[in-house]
Amino acid sequence: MALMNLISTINHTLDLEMARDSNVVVFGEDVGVEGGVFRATVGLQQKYGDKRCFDTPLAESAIVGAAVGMAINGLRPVAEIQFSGFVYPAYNQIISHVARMRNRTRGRRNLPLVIRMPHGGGIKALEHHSESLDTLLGHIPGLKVVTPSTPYDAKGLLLSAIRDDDPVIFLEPSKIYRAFRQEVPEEEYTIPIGKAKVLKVGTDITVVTWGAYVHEALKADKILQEEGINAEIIDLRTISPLDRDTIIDSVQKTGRFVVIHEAAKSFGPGAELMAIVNEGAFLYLEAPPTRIAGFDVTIPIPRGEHHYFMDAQRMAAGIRNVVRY
Amino acid sequence: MALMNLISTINHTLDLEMARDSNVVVFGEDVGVEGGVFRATVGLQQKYGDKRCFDTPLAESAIVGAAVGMAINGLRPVAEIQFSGFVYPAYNQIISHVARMRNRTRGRRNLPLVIRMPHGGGIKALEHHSESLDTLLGHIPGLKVVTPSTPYDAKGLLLSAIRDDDPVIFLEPSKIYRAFRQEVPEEEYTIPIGKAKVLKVGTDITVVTWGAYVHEALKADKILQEEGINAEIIDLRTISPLDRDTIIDSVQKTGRFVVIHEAAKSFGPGAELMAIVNEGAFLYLEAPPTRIAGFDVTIPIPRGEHHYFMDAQRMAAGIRNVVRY
Amino acid sequence: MLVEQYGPLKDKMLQIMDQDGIILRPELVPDLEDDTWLELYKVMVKTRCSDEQALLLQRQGRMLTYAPNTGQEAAQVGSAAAMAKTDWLVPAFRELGAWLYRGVDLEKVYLYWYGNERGSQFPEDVRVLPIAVPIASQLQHAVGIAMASSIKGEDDVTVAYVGDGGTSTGDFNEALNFAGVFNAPVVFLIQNNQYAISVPRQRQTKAETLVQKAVAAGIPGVLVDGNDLFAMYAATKEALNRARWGGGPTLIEAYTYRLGAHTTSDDPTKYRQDSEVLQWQEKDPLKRMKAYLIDKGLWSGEQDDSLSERFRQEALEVFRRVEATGETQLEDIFKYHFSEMPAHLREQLEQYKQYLEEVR
Amino acid sequence: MLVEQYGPLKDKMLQIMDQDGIILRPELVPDLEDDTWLELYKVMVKTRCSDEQALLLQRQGRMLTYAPNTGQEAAQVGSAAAMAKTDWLVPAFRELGAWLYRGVDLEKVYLYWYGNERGSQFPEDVRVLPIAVPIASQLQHAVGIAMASSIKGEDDVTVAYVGDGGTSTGDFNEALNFAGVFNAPVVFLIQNNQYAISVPRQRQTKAETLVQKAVAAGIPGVLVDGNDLFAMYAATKEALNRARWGGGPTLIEAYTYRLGAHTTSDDPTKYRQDSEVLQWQEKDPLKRMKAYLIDKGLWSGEQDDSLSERFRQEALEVFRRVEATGETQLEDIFKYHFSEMPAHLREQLEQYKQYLEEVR
Ligand SMILES: Cc1ncc(C[n+]2csc(CCOP(=O)(O)OP(=O)(O)O)c2C)c(N)n1
Ligand SMILES: Cc1ncc(C[n+]2csc(CCOP(=O)(O)OP(=O)(O)O)c2C)c(N)n1
Ligand SMILES: [Mg+2]
Ligand SMILES: [Mg+2]
Repeated sequence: MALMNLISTINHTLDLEMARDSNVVVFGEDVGVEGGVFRATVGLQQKYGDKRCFDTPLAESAIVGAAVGMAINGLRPVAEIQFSGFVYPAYNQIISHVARMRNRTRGRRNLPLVIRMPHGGGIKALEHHSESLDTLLGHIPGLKVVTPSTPYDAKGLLLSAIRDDDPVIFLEPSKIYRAFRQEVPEEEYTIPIGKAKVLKVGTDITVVTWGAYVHEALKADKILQEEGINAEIIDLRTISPLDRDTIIDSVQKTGRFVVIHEAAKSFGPGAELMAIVNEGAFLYLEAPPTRIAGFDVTIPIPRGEHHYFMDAQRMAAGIRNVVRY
Repeated sequence: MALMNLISTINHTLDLEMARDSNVVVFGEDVGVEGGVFRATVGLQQKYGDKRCFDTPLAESAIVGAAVGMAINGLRPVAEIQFSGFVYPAYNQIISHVARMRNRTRGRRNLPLVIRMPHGGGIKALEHHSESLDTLLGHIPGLKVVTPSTPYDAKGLLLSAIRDDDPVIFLEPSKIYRAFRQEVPEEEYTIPIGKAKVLKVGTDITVVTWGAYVHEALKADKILQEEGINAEIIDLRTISPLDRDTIIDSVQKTGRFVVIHEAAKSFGPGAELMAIVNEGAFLYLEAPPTRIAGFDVTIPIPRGEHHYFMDAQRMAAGIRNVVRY
Repeated sequence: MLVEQYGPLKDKMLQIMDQDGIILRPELVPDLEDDTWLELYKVMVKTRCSDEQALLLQRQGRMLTYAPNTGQEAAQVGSAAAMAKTDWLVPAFRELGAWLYRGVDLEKVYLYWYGNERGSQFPEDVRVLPIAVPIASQLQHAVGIAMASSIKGEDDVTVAYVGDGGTSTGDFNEALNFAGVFNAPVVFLIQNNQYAISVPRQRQTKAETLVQKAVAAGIPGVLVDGNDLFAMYAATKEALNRARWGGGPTLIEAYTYRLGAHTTSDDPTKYRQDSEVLQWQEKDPLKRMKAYLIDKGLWSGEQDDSLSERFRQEALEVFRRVEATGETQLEDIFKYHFSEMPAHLREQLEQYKQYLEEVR
Repeated sequence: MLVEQYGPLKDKMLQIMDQDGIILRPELVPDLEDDTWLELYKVMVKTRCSDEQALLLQRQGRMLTYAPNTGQEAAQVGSAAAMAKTDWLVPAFRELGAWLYRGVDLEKVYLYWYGNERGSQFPEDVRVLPIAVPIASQLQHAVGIAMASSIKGEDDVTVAYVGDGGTSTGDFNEALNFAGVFNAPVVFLIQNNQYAISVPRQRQTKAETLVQKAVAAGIPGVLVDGNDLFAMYAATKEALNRARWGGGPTLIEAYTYRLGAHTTSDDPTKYRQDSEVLQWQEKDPLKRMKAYLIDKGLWSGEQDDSLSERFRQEALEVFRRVEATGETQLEDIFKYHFSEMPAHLREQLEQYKQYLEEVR
């Protein structure tokens, strides 16, 4: 066990898996010599050589497209996109090929690849550095989309992602890269993709969130507990495929549902979760399923971002409204 | 008045507006000499010259990005993407610039541009020729996304789109390009963007759909009427911004809601509409809001597409289930 | 070396055999057995016949859309024939000749154009990727496959095809540049058939040649008469050898012509002159190779006719089998997205089956 | 013409003044008044001082991230100064000198890096676009602006900037190729500062120069000492003239160096040697221009010191004003998405305001 933050856990996990499986290769912009702008890949080039950990030219479509080719030819590429807001040039590769190669070839060509990227906002960054792609990736049939909220989960989920025979998009909440440390076992373990986690059992309302917002939601829960509201808090962990059972079981128990997310509201991930609740727990609902979501605006650059990103108080107010409905 | 199908109406409308406003320019792959692979731009190059209607190299990012530049420099570009499935290389331009330039410059740079594209499936086409991008475009703050279901609407909406000072994505249901003709007035008229249309007033259930599915839904309605079910049928017309009032008013009246769409179910446009219904008409609901949606699969190529796309019978069955809930 | 004489800026095109089948540069004729050339020619004929049959079937309403290869057989077969068995072939979508040579069954190809994904499921040991519809996107895969070969220390080379239209895309630049930086063992082969649907090569780029685009990536290139089987073989072989021996990527421009329509949905009379087509018919790659073989006494007009007849018959039989496959199975559209079908897909499939039961 | 001597494949770099400020090619010195050169130099000094001030403020925790321009002032000011008043300037994100010359207030620039979108709202008559963060995506806009000028029959030219890293993107190829096809009046200016964050130019492409990428699009190009104000002015002027007179696009590679970090979040010691930086400090564009002006008797060391002092003071004052603006107004993040605010945005804004009222 060692105390690690999220980013050092990612680094440790990549190291572990590169040592175990010589087919794992890691690359992207500034990933090699520099070790990544967030230092996710620090030391890997020194340890595994520049054939297995390397810098690429500035070309996201090529990064993802080359990963497709490498996966076809027997490797397990782990590509880094420097920020989720720079994945759009690779969107054609992701949607037209990453998500489809297996289906197109009727199972002949598996694509065991991982695309990692810092995700979400709240780090006072420039434009395009705070994007939430839950819907834009989650809506694509053929992808798995995962996002951890703790170092412990990051390790287990990333190992699952790299070992998965299908492509996995791995969204890393950059806001909490260095926000806190946690005991992370040195040895390997996996956490299943497609399973949400009940962080706190509760009776009054089901609150679903993921990524950096998990921690604000837990704070909101503290506020609400003092008021006598006992929420069940669920960390989604996997955006796609969604763990409907865990959510529906919870809502059938609590009768109330709130989803909280960073992404813009309209056509956002919250809508899907509300739909699932409608489909699986309608008759149990004592209040309308509700989303506490980002505004339908471009995420503001730093001096305006506090208007956009939510704190525990704002989450608590939203949850309270549904409980008092 | 003239009897016109959808594609010839598009052509007629572009002609009308190019004649009226010399700042309107029309371009894209095969748009000039050939007049478009669907013939949407036939005759325009002859009539207005190759400065105002022209072929481009095969480069979608440049097509959309150049439209951004043209709009900044005083033109009203109308760009064609040959099929919606080929817009992904331009996705970065759309999401990072088309949708954001105005906000980024705090109103200094308007982008009066239109991006037209054949949309949706059911035409027995190759892979990537049947895509539904409602969510992938609708979720982007700063875009307007419009889709007509008739020649009459196409004219009014396209004129609105070209004259709009903001960017509009114009999705043309390719399945009905030549499916039927309709009387279309010769003179100009506009139809407001952002307004849904109640096609048939009903009492038992609200059915929302758009594009080519509108016509199947109307057939489904016929089937249901014979069974004594009186549905209210709404053509959404604009994907974004959504006309919540029309939908909510209807559901408050009928107490039941179904959305029908081609796009994949998960994180699809139906989820957003269900969310809106939850938010605006929860207490009126007598059955769970329901989506009749595409499967979460890559849209099959021709020999499998009948499994994916819905006919009136399947829609009717889905609607019936909700009415009988 | 050919790249030195016919490189990006030499303004010279490699031609070994002229349009009448006369060998102009005997010293450059690749060193293969006569029989082998005859075999390659036969694949070209098979390609042509399969094309013609597909067009016929399409006109009868039995085949769906089809993208013909007529005129481009030498570019395809010549390049594919230069490859080693374990090399990788990454097509655009108009490479029937290359596919057939490399062991993709015509049945698969017809099945694809007939509208069934099973047409893209090749046998395990056939190192050929399926058609990539989004133009030029496949080039990135080729680079990745090639990088993987070199990372694994294997000496397989990847050959990737793209059209003249495809050279205008962003992916084209990214792929060539990436390959250059990583010295990837990959050969990029532009089939410059002079048109991207209706857009002629001259309106696709201001560059005088397409091969000069190699300069941007700092990689070698060579301009080749794409209708000359010998030249195509020779140029590809040299590029493959260079790549295999660690010399990195090469760009080849095969200067050829699409004698037919873009696809069966296209009417080329809208955008090009018959006279131009006639000129190019004179340069037909089959015609000249046939003349060469007959001249060498390796082949005869009668043999040619009966071979064509046989291929046409075979193609028809193949298509009949394809036609008999009927519609895609419902399960097929669900089953292959993930190694294991997730719950929501299982449920969607079950519910739909239930619905089908009910309406039956 | 310079493009003929210093074109993509000439392996020669245009230099008019050497690194000590000695004029090597008097015949090529652009024909401007001494005073004008002094003015340009002053903008370079202002750029440098504003940079230094920004870095200082950032270290004090008052400025947010900042991307320094030190070392690239001649490339920026020299090119911008060659433009006509109504020409369009399309930046990447590291073009402070060009902006200042073209009439963008330092206050706007600081406001941007301070984290407020109002920093991208320039006056109506300033034909400069805001920073484009997604690398190279701005090149497409430049092409569109230029195409619009020519469609409208106006003779404005557009100058677009991109970094060495940006030349590896898909957008770079598409933009150059598009511009070539449409003969768009646009000048593409690569600021080759040798690094894309940590990735050195040599690992960005196998091409020996970046200017040779012009060959792919069939357009002219010229390689210029980017630290030489005279050369930058001359090369840009020639390209602008060509474009204005219907000669189409040009690619310029300004060979320069980023003396500072990529941004204030970056630590360049991780990936480059001090010795390299020292070498380039010798080539500092300000140093040599100052030597030239002093040598000509147009300037003095004392004047220089006091000018720098003044600019640093002014920059500090500007920043104080920026700092006083505080946080972005809530309304601002909603108001500018559409010409008219749609209902759902109005509602979201109202609901949030209500919430704020309640918690207050
Ligand atoms: C990204 C993308 N844009 C548009 C299309 C539509 N399209 C299909 S083929 C084609 C022309 C391709 O021309 P070229 O690359 O020369 O290949 P050829 O058809 O001549 O073999 C176009 C525009 C596409 N498939 N992909
Ligand atoms: C599409 C995209 N990918 C990645 C980034 C992150 N990024 C910001 S600057 C930069 C390097 C740019 O290098 P260069 O083009 O040489 O410009 P310079 O910073 O040297 O001025 C990178 C990779 C980005 N902004 N956009
Ligand atoms: Mg072509
Ligand atoms: Mg740089």
